Amino acid sequence: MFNLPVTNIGGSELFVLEFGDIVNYFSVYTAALFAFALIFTALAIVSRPEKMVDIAFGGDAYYTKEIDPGLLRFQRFMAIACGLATLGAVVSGDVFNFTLFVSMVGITNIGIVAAYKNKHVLNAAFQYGIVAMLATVPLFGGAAIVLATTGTLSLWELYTAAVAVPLIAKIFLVLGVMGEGMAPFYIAKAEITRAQGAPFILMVHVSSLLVFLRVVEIVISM
Amino acid sequence: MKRKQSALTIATVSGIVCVAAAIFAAIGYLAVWLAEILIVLAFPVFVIALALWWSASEGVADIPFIGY
Amino acid sequence: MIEYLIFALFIGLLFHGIHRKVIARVQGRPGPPIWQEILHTLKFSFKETWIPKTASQTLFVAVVLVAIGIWSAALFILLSGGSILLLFGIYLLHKIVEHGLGLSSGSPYGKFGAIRSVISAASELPLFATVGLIYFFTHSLMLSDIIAYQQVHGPLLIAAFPAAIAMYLVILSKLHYSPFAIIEAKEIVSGNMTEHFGIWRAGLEVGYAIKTYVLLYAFVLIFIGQLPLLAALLLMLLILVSLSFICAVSPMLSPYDTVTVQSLVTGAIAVYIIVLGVILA
Amino acid sequence: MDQVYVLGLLVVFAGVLIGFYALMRERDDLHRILLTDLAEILALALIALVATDLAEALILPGLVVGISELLAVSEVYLAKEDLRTPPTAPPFRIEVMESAPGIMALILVAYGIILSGFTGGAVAAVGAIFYFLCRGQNEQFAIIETVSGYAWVFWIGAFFIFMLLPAYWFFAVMIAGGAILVKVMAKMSLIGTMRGGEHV
Repeated sequence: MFNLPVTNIGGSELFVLEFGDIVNYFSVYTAALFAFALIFTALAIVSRPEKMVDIAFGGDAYYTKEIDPGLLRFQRFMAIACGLATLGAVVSGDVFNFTLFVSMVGITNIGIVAAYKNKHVLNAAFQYGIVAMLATVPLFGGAAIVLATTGTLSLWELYTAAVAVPLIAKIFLVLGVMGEGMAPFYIAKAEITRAQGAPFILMVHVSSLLVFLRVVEIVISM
Repeated sequence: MKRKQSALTIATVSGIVCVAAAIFAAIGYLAVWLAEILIVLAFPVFVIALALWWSASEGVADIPFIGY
Repeated sequence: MIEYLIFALFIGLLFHGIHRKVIARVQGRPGPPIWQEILHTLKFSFKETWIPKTASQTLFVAVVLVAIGIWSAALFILLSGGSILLLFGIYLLHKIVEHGLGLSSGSPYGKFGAIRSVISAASELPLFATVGLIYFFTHSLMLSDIIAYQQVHGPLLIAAFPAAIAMYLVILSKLHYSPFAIIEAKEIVSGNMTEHFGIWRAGLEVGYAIKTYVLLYAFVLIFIGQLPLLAALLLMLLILVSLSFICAVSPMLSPYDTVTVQSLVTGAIAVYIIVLGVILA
Repeated sequence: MDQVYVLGLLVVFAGVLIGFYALMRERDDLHRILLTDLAEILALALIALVATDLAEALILPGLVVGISELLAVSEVYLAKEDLRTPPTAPPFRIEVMESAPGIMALILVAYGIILSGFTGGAVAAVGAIFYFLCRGQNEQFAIIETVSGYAWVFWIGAFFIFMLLPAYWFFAVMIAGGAILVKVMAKMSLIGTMRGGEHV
């Protein structure tokens, strides 16, 4: 019933999933992103976290760190929530839904990282949280400007050549996604990678990468 | 021995999936994109299972010479 | 289809061998035979293997499967003329594989590798700039459209020269022994691959071989156009040898210098895009 | 309208610039949290400028996301600064709080039931809060949670009646109204008790 007006960016549309007026679509591109997110969410669900080994510098001694299992459970929960938010974001056919899912990715990312009792990691998580919160300004702002200038949020409408989306809205959207997920500037996230729970920490990167890839598609197509 | 057997089974099955997908796609029985997805899924399994099969020990291992 | 995948795998491994040979000859060493990497992979696959006790077992194994899977998928995208944005996505996913390799084992060396991989994320920026610049010219990101464009307008190598440099840099930063290969530097043992030995390393070599083939082939397709297979292979070999020369004569950069260089190149391309946009608009 | 929108946009952008500049200058982490919250309001202002019914509907999710982000960051701040202190004893002792709660709560809850729906729930909740505030809330937690859960199920069930058996709409309205009354009441009576007590 729907046909994507633009097929030369992410391939043609495969099928559409409707929940009332919330419409998600799977093109070749978004379906691939969806599959990637699904794989890593499944990994976060099934795999047990690693035990981190530390070496004592200046000697041969090494020891594994003790980690509170309750924190790991919380981290797993957050990672799964993050995966679900990513799944929503990569197939959403609506700019505002997309921004909502992206900011949910931001929240869960903070949650994943915050479950670690280390001053440096918590500090990094705090700074990251501030940036993620600030990023909602351009993110929602971008969506709002799109709505105000074009009168629609549906990607089918926005992808047509007749609808011109102002450049500032596009820039805002990209800035917002960059702030929420830090992709591709993970250098700001280097400290975060110290936290334990590889399958869950991985989810932080996967989600931010995938939403970044999605916003690139949206912005180029618009 | 049992692990060697199961690794061989997995390798054979995934290998057959890869080859069959390619052949069927070439004849035209299978959509090309479906064959591609099948191969992408089966090929990594095939590589690892094959390696697991030929690196698995054959039953009783040698007792290494441990000196006098 | 599968035959092409296996062909790509062996050519990729052969390319890795040639890469080592060229580096050795430039540095005045005899070097290993060019099929060394094929033997290497086979040797690893025959070795006894286990999973470290501290590792996150599922992730430890799954990451290897993902590494092979994504690059096989990338090869098929190239063959079917799919979207280069998807190729870009797979390249970014490769980054996740690098994180996963390093973090899943719990080894401190692996973790250092993973953190360095986070830092060197700037290596994706040049690729992003490449995608942007190509879209600027062709108004399509489908590989088939890009090839068609080049048949009409001549190779993009000339029109979009900065993008070619950026992609060249991208391929360079993922090669072994490259000045940007900080994630597998020897001062952190083998970086993120430290704990992946035996079969897992063989699997990784398979994935990386396909990766090298895909990246070189993508370069040829995007910037020069569709060529007969033999000509394309020859061109890929030429590009590889030029990359090997760079690897042979340049020392490994420090992590922060890596980021600086990659960011500068991206900035230069961004300026190029803006200038073009202003002139044409 | 158009001019108003552009003018509003300019004002909001000025606000954003000021907010971000203030954040750059600020060094105290607690103040930075507050400033970010202020900056986030500007995102809502941007949506509000659209000034349609749709924009009104979009503000609510935006607000929810903003608040939950604020909560998350504040939790990180608490963990970072080690600010968790055990709750202290009730701060005040007033004689009337021993004698009045029963009858007051009864009157409020009864009135709330007569009102029914959201408002009724709120009124009844005030009664319940008053009761628990005065008498303590040691045992009731599990019961309230359970009641709230069942009320939610009834509420959802009523929606299924709307969708599947529209002929019975009046029946469904009554169920939904009663259930939302109980649910709002149960949830609101938990206000202020989350951090105290031993069963949290």
